[in-house]
Amino acid sequence: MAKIDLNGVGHCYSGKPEKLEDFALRPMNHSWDHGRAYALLGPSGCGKTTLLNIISGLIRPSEGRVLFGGVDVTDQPTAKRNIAQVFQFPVIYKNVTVYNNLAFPLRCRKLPADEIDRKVREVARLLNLTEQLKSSAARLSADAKQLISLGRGLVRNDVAALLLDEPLTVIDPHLKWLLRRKLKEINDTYNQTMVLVTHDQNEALTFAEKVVVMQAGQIVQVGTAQELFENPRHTFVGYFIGSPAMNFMPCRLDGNAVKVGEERISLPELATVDVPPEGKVEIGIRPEFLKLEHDASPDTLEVPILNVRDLGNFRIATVRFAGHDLKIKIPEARPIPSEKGFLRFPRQWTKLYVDDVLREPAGA
Amino acid sequence: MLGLYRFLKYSAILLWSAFVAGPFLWALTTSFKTSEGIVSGATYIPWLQYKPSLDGWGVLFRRGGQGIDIVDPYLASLTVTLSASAISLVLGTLAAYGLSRFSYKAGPIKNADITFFFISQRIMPPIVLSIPFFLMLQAFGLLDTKLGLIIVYVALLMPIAVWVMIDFFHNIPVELDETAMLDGCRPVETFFRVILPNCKPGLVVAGLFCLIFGWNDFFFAFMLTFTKTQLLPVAVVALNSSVTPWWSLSASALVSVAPLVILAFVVEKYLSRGNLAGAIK
Amino acid sequence: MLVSRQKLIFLLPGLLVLVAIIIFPLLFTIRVSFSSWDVMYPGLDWIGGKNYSRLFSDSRFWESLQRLAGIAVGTVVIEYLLGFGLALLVWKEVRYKRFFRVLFLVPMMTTPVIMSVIWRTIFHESLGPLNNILGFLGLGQVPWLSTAGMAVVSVMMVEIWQWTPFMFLLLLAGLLSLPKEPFQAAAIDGAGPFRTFFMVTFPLMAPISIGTLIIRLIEASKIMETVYVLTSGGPGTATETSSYYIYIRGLRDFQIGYAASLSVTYLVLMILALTILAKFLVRAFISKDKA
Amino acid sequence: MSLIIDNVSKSVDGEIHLQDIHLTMQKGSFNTLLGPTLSGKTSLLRLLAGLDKPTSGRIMMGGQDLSSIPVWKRNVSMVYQQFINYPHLDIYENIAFPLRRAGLAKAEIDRKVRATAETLRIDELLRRSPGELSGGQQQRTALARSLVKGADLLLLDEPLINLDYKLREEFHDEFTNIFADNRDTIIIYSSTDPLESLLLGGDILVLDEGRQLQHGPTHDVYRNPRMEAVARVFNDPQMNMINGRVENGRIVLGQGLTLPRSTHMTDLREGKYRFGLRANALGLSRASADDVELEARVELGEINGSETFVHIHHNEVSWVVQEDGVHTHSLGQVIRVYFNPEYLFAFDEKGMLAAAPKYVPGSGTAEE
Repeated sequence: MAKIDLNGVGHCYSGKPEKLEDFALRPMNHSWDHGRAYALLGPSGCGKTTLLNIISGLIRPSEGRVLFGGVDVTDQPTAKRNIAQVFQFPVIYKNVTVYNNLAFPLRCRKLPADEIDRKVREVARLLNLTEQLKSSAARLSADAKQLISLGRGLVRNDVAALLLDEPLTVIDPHLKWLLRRKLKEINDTYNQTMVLVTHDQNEALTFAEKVVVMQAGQIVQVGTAQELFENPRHTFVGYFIGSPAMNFMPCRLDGNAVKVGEERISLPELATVDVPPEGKVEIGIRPEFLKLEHDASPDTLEVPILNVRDLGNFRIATVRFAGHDLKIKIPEARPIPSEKGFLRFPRQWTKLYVDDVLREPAGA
Repeated sequence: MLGLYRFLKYSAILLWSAFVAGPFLWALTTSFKTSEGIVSGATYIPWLQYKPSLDGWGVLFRRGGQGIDIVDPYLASLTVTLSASAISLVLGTLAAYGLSRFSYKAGPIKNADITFFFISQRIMPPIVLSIPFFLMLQAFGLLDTKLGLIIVYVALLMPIAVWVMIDFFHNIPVELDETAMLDGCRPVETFFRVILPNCKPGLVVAGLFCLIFGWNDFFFAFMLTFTKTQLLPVAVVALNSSVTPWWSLSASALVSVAPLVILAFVVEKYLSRGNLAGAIK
Repeated sequence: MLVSRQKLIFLLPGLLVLVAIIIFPLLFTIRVSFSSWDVMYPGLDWIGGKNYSRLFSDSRFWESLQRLAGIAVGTVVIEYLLGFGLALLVWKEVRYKRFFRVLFLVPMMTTPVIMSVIWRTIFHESLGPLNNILGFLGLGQVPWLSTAGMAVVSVMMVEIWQWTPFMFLLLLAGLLSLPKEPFQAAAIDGAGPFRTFFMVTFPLMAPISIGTLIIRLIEASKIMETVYVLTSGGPGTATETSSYYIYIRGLRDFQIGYAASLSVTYLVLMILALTILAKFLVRAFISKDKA
Repeated sequence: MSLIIDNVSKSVDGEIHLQDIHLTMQKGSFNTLLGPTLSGKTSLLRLLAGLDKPTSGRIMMGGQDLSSIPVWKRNVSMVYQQFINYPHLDIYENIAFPLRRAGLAKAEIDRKVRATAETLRIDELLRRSPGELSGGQQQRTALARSLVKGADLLLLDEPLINLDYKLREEFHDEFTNIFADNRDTIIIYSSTDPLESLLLGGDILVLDEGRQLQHGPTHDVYRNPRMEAVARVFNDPQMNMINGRVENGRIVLGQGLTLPRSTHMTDLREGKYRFGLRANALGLSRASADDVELEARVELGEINGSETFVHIHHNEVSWVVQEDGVHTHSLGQVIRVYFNPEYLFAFDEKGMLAAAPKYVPGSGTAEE
């Protein structure tokens, strides 16, 4: 029952980092609050597995300390850390029953038989496994096996965090949402810290209260699904979350406007942001928020429409603006102008990034 | 606790290493002895316990008289083992590929039965086949010839090649073959242009097993050859029953087993990987 | 289908060669077993089942079978335990791991008869190193090859030296192919080394264990070369295995017809026994799966 | 040259994989095979490639029965779900492989390999071996190899299913360019993803359990699913289906949600129907005065790309609501959802379409 703190934790597989790029995981501070559901999201090679292994103790970080409830566990092996983990492929003890699978961690801890029995039955009820308690674990379907792996973490009282490493990879697509729901329900009931590690955006956003987005060995943003979508603090988040990805264009600030190529977008507030002379400056806006109007008005810019893709539920129009292709997402019901339209950048949804990091105007 | 565990672990490893290496070390030291080092009981350390001599090694390459000619059997063994292994590997690999990729049917007999037929040959005790082999080779005038032995060894080794290679082919996705055919290769071209170049690890393991069982066979060589052709194991065992001194016996034994032992160290990386695991399941 | 002609190119050469080399001799052996072919009257006459009724009362044959069963099962079980133990030892991080892995394989690379020649000198009661070392340790002298009991032990020891590496090789390959996660899960669940072995390692290795045991049982049921060199079946008939007995009858006494009937009987019994053993092993290793 | 699939069936060991597939595809067409897993998509592609034989029926190409032509003599390419490349050859040789088999001149091969590699943006990787590449790059290589030889028939069996979705997006954006030159080719692309088929456009064949459900221009089939099964397969999230009836000139949904009959339903006879409603026709705010309001409990808010699929429970029936943008909903929360009866589909008791909402093709421009 504990908060997990990473103090200056970083890892370099070769042992001797000379520059920041040598780190598989760059030194960082991060806390995992007790009882919350987190997702650790990023593409393969972003360092999320390294971070997970550092928490579970399979890797000793080359820098920094790991604290569980204030106690330094950096040098403790996995078995001593009181974590539970569900792996990508279901792990069960295949020659014993479901009951004995669930009882196993408690037997290892030498709990009295009646208490084991009580806990096993309680968890089995929660996971809808009561009927199968007496059957051999090896014969169950992949999703039931995955529930057993989860159950072995839930029976224990001493678990500081439940780590889920891409646990739905082998689950049938149509069963996935049931399991996602189960995971959320468990998090509600058990008030246990859960960390889901995944490369799947939908998985992470659906499951977690807080999503930790990683890229190239760094945490680039921590936030709720809605925050990540509506206010990406890093261009990578804008690209990685949402489909299609956020539109980005290099730009300059010029008076009270943002200048892309020769086009001026009037955004007085954004134009007040302090920009270092060497910095890479971009504006970004999501296809959902960019507006394509039929008629000109003072704050619109005329653009040619390159193509429109009808995706049933919605359409994606591609327009050309100052030499860049921008995507605009338009609901099924709303009509689209033909050939040319007028682009509007709503202030609230237009973001400014300097060296990939979001910069907000002072008053915001 | 951890220290004790490590101590026990390394002790066990060293103990077994001693058991494994013991006979070789004994043979090695014995090969440098003369009767002086033997008749008064076991001795181990040259110079200290006995005066080393190269007599044991010298006679190996001397013909007639005191000499034990080991060169001819050596060459004969090499010829027979390499030929039989090569033929088995070629025929076995082809058959294994066919069985892993196509379905064959002859009446009630299907792929699984044919595969079983190939592999089950290992069950056959040599003695059961020895009499008809003897008569058969005699009928064809192949008794006491290398060719006769090669034919017999092919029957012995092909099942091994089929066993190792079938599993190897099962681990190559069929889609690779299909892609080659879609790209314009006939099945035979597919095999030679696409599959074979990707088979090296399997071929090394299968080849090594063929060499082991071929080089080390004694019984058939013993039954089916007499004077004209003599393979190494027969030659060495013949020394055993005669009055050959221990030192030349040891030297000839070491020379005989050396090639495969060296080979094992050369192809080490192919052996200890998980290559074989699938074959046994 | 059009592939049909092409696909035969792969299978037929090997299959035909094997059928030619194996099937005809086998059928011939069966035919000979119904003849009285011997050194005096070589030829294929027909004497019906006489050879078979004779072997029924041939107690030396049945004893050799029993002995073979004992030696084969005994050595294979010991080889399995040792092989598994050794594989476990060098599976994880060990210094000079690669060297030890090959060293442990070396005996199977060597020619059994040739190494038996060396072993004979090792077992030598007065001049060999084994008794010398035992004497040095104060354990007294052992009549290795001259008493019935110890001769069997000697044969088994040489077999174990020779073939434990084969077990080791296959079991190590098996261990190396196992996924990591079950072991991590067991560590997280708090299992110690013994629990981990019995709940994770052993069950995961069950299919591989069965495979290696069967392969080795097949090979061990043919034991004869070691016997030939080490003891020649002696003292008396103490180490005479079935193969060796058939060898004596057929190729030393030249009772070809009778030896053929012994061969056929031996082969049939062996296949039966191995089939039953295989079934038994499958049940012994994965019975709980089906519970 | 057209491809005619003439009453083709395929069964393996008594199990039916395909039943009576009957259709024609024209040269230069782009076709999608849409169906859930095990619906027979791969079986059909394998028959067309010549890798398997149909149990009955014929496959004709340019008037010629293909059954007597072995795979290696057909001019067919196939891209698999798995990334299949020749591991012992580098990327250049992988792409050149079919051309070398066809005996093209060296210079010609070089020109084609480089041009195709450039289209697929792997021209920098030509000397690498497939094992060194990422999954996306490996699949690009496989695509390049299948495109380079200018096959009559290009088959793609869920080629992006093993890539993660950002990579899929990348490919989707490039497909127009990659398949630009298909005048002489019939392309068949199998997919489980309705969105992907809509994006690819062209014609579609909807398969389910080995049966051909509907064949036609992709967007037509989407707007007018011939039967309930098509609507089920061709919507993600699945179309909400509610039992109901037309009674006394009104529509009754489920346990007694009564609605006026909207214009496209006026011809419906009284009786039992299954009513379908796309998830995007449901909203969390009132969009028009005609909207019907439901009170429901949230089962799960599932986020998919830039949308939120809200699974809700109303009166013993589960519905899915598609909400634009990413939003958080807590389990068990009670919300109000709205829909306009204009968007209801109706299917009769045999599962055939009885009425579809009128589709006013936005004032949108045509495809591309």
